[in-house]
Amino acid sequence: METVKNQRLSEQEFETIRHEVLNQWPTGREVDFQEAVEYQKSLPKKKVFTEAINRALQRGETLIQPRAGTALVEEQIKLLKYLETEGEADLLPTTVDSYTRQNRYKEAETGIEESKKTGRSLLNGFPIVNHGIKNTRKVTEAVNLPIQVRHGTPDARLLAEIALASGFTAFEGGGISYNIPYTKNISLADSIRYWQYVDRLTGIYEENGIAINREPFGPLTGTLVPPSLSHAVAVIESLLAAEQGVKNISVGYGQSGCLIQDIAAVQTLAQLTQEYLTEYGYGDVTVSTVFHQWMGGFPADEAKAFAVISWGAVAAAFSGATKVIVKTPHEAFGVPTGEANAAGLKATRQTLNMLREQSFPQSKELKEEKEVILEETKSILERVITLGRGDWAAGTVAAFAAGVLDIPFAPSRFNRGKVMPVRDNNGAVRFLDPGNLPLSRDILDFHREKLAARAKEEKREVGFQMMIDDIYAVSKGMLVGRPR
Amino acid sequence: METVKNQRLSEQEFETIRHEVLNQWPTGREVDFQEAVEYQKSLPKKKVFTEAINRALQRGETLIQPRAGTALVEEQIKLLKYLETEGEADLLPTTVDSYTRQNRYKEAETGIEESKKTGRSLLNGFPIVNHGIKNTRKVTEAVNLPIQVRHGTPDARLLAEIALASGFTAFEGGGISYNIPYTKNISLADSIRYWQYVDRLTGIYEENGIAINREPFGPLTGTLVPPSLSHAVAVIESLLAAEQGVKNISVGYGQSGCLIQDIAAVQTLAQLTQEYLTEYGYGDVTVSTVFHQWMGGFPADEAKAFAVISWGAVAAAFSGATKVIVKTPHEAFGVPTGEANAAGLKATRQTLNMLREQSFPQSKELKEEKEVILEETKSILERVITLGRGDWAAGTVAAFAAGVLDIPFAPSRFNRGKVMPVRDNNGAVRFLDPGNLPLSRDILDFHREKLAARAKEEKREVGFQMMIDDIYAVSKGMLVGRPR
Amino acid sequence: MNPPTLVLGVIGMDVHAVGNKILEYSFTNAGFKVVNLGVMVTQEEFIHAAIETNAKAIIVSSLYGHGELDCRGLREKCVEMGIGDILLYVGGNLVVGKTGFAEVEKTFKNMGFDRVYPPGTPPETAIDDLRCDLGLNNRPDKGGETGGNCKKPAAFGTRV
Amino acid sequence: MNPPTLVLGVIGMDVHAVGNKILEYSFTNAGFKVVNLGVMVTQEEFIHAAIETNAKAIIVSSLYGHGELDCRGLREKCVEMGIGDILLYVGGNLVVGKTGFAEVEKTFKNMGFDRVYPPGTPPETAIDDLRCDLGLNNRPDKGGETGGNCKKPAAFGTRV
Ligand code: B12
Ligand code: B12
Repeated sequence: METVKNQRLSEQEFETIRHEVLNQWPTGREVDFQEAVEYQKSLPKKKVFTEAINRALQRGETLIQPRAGTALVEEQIKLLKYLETEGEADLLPTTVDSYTRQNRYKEAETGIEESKKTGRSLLNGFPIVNHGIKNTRKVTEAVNLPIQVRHGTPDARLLAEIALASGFTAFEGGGISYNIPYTKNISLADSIRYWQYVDRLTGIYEENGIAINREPFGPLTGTLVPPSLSHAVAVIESLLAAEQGVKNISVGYGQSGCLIQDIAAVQTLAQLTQEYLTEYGYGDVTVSTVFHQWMGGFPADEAKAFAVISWGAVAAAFSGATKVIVKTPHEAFGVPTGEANAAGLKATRQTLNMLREQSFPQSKELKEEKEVILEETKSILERVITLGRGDWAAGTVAAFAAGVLDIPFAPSRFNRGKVMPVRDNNGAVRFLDPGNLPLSRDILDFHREKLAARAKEEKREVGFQMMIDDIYAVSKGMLVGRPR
Repeated sequence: METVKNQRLSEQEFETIRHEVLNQWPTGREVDFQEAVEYQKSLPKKKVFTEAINRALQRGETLIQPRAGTALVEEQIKLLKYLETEGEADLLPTTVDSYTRQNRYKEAETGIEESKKTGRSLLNGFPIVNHGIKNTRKVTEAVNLPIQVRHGTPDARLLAEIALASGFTAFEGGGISYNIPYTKNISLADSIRYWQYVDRLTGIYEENGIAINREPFGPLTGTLVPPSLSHAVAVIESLLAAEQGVKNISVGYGQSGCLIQDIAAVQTLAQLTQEYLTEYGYGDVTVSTVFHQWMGGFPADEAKAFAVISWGAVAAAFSGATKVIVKTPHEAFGVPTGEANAAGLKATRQTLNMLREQSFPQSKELKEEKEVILEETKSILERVITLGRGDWAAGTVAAFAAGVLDIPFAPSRFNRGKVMPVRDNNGAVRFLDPGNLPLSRDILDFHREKLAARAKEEKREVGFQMMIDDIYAVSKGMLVGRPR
Repeated sequence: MNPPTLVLGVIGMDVHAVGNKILEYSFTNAGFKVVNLGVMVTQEEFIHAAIETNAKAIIVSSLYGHGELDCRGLREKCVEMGIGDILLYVGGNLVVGKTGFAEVEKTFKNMGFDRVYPPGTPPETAIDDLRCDLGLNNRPDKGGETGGNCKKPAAFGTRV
Repeated sequence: MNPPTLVLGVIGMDVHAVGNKILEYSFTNAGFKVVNLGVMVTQEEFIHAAIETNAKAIIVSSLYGHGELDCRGLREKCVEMGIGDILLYVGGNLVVGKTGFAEVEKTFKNMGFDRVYPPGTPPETAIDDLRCDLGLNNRPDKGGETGGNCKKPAAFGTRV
């Protein structure tokens, strides 16, 4: 098996790769690191992502952030400005198109041309690499809020170089979370290496006095991912990032829709990440949390979509996440218009504000749910580090190969795809098939009992059909996919 | 002081009044009670309100119901059918216009004419009395769901006669709840008498084998009404109704927006009503609950309105109300279009469905909130029955005169208007000024402490400005009206 | 100079009392003398109160949607009763339904209202306009130099 | 008669895998032989698989919005490769944004697709259409009398 070590890239290693990376596309040559550091230093505080996150952490507030990306510079500026003013966003994004995500800059170029020709965006995001630093700075300069790159790029090295030099102060992704759900044929060892580069780049910025927020992509496939699985990935990516010198990490989680499970998940996520970072010697990293409103299939009806969005905002508020990534009423159809995007933000804002002074009691059920998540995540992580003989990177590669880490519905060849999730009778996501996950017998019994209760209620076997019903459920107006 | 007794109307009394009532407007002469009973008997079960309510009670489900009324018969039919199909409503309404509510049938006639002329509704509801039985039956016959009259009429005697004969199987209102918030100069003794007639009419239907659902209007002025006040009114109106032979009562409550207070309110409302009915010899009455989504000023922005609606649906679900009355994204502007109305329903449905298998823990805070509501309501009710020397009707008249019952912001001359509400630091509605409410010292201390905590947080005095800020708060995107 | 008097009320069969209480509070705080007739006020009651108190303006609220029917003829009756040039302001949710405000404004201006406000207009807007229309400085109760620029009524949907 | 073979996949750089897994399951359950190429499938891969397995139809999914760019020329390549008359179906979230479906359908029909489906179309719709277009009875794997009426593709926004 191909392998990779969790070890900080040396300056020489980094520079060798950098040379290659900056030559992958002409705009790479625009990168002048010293100039970029000066540029970043010149940014006002209000545009620095970590400043906003740290303030929210201090005040116990939840910030709101949309996704948004369109093919052309002027359109992207218009869109972001609209989300800033009308949408009342706290944090801005630039979502990158899917060609760039697969390093297909030529196709992205075609997309830009065609978009110019037809007057509508043919790309599902903003192709940062193709636009290059000069043009992308026009975007970051046009707004008054911190702005992050959101994408899904297994090899985001060139993207990161250009984005950070363009004034983005936060960068999403990680070697696992931007591989397993986002591509088919790239090996984990490779994507982890690519992301070690991105993290090292971030580390170098940090060492030059520039704080950059890094965010592993929590929801993974967005579809019934049991919290312990995404937590395990988040913790590992945090450890890998910290090793390269990253200092500001936001770990994420995608809403399950079961409120107790969601609160438990966010609260344990922060706790686990902090614990492992400290244990492994990265205690100086600042950890915050990201809650993603429902990431699975949405209802087509916009009023129903608003209900899903608002319910996500409720869970974000009660869980105390540092920020929430907001969906839109257009979700089931396509990339939203600015208006639809702002509408999602406003519904979220209203909900968060109304819940600001309210809290969810630390009940028995909530405590139990937390314990389950903690125990599962720790079991998995323990096996990962064992498989890696003390190395998180090697352990991750081995763990995915062995199905010790296994993400439901992931397209990657490097994911075993044996684990199947399903909801229990209260809507919490459980394991229908735990595959090779290293879970204790107690935990497995717990899942089995929970599912047995549902089977009894529905008078049918626990099985594949139940999972399919659950996949469709929210889009059809329910949480649990009951038989018709 | 004018007075009234809580005593069942004798047949003779009833018939004397009936003669007069049916002559108040020409359509009154269409009423033929025996024919009406036969007509009601011929209705299929699926159109009988109490059937739907009882099924929901049994299954622990929450039903959804819109408000909807427009000037003309054909338009009303179109509207209701749309809410039935596109809106997926469980229960339908017919909201009556404000002229009819004040027995101004001539003005209502003008409204009908003008609406015909201009092609848009100039009335804010459907004028049942003017349309008469023949035309109104066209409406009730056009739909496949139980249908209720929703209004706000201090003297609804003629309206009730015509409505029940027209096939409505549920009738909202009561002698207090449709007086105090809904008019200025009609004495409570009068309106209670009017409603004794409506309740007796309902009782006579019941005695003829026709179950009719009666619903005191829970939210009163809809604006920061502390739960114990609306609960006291709901209990009294239930007792008055039961005395006249009413057998099916839905007691209501308007959302405060503070989740714990809302859950506590709905749960204590059912409990209190059942307790008092049983204690006073009406143990055979079926009690269900109604939750009203936020009844105060709405945000103008539709996305924000959706958030308010969805949050109301969350509270309805967690409180276990039997039905929820749904608001719309047009609320801040005007009577909603069918589309906006259906949108409110769909958002509510989606939320209820997603929460169907979830529950809110019976926490310490929830228990405390319930105890406060129970104690306050009981204190008030005890004083009411004392003032009435054992008679709830006389006691009510006396209690309002003495400010023992006192509804914030009510327009009625017969309401003292000394009580002022304000939110505490967690958003729960408390007493800024308890006026003459007979509350124990412990309870008053409790309120004072809660408000002191808010004052401290906001670094300002508890006072009138705080209340004004709270009145505007939800419409400005918050729950608690914090100083700017 | 005495503070100018305003007659305030909610017209017709309308019982929406909350906004009315706040308007009374705001206008009073701004230095006006407010005669608040409360809810369910007839045209006649508005006019009699205005005559009796020598009011400078009648501030009509209509929330419940029947504003169009209720407000017709108010200006004509004012003329009849000899206060034809009194200021008439109207605001609230003037018509049934969510509609474009431009048309609503036109309808009510044609009825003879001087200023017409869309839903959710804050009291401050009307206060500024009153100062302008009455030629007052910022505190009408503190003596009356002319001040302030006259602004056009706020655009539709403006919220605080 | 052997069940007819379908080639299934998600075109371009698209990685949306969930719907693809469900389509495989549904088409298989409906009695077809399914060759599922998964996600990130190129036009060439679709065509080679179809030739190799003698498939009756290619079922293309595109969820991520680049469908328009990714699907151009597929029919032409089929013609070149000698399977010019193979059935081509396409469905998913075909273009960027929420737009009227009529136009989208026209675009893809002009590219040579036989059937074009709006977002959220249930697999059953395509199954019915396949049976019709292939002249099969209800269980293609159980022998093949012609049956069923051919229906037009579902209207925009139809959901299960
Ligand atoms: C889950 C999800 C993801 C997951 C996917 C995980 C995975 N690897 O599978 C993650 C988070 C990784 C993801 C990533 C992205 N996504 Co995505 N995603 C979704 C989401 C929320 C649900 C998709 C889903 O699984 N649905 C459940 C399944 C059962 O339904 P389905 O996919 O629609 O498939 C059914 C039907 O479409 C139909 N069908 C499909 N093909 C065909 C073919 C025929 C012939 C027929 C008849 C029917 C048919 O049958 C299927 C089974 O029922 C949708 C929005 C939605 N639908 O709510 C967006 C959505 C598809 N994603 C979108 C985008 C843009 C992206 C990203 C580019 C990121 C971004 N900019 O935000 C990346 C793309 C990465 C890439 N290279 O492809 C957009 C596409 C926009 C557009 N077309 O305009 C959508 C619509 C969201 C949106 N409104 O912006 N996504
Ligand atoms: C609370 C409320 C009630 C309470 C009122 C209690 C009471 N007695 O006061 C109850 C529940 C009893 C009630 C009853 C009804 N209501 Co109501 N109600 C509301 C609601 C939700 C809030 C009103 C409120 O108090 N807002 C807070 C205060 C501070 O704001 P405000 O009232 O808007 O007043 C401010 C501004 O309008 C402005 N303003 C007012 N007048 C003027 C004048 C000038 C010159 C200026 C500058 C400004 C100005 O300043 C005020 C202070 O800031 C509104 C919808 C909304 N706004 O969200 C509906 C609403 C006003 N009600 C409505 C209706 C139709 C009714 C009913 C007929 C019932 C029904 N069909 O559903 C009955 C009417 C009874 C009657 N005869 O009048 C409609 C009116 C529809 C329309 N115009 O098209 C509304 C808009 C709801 C809707 N969208 O359907 N209601």
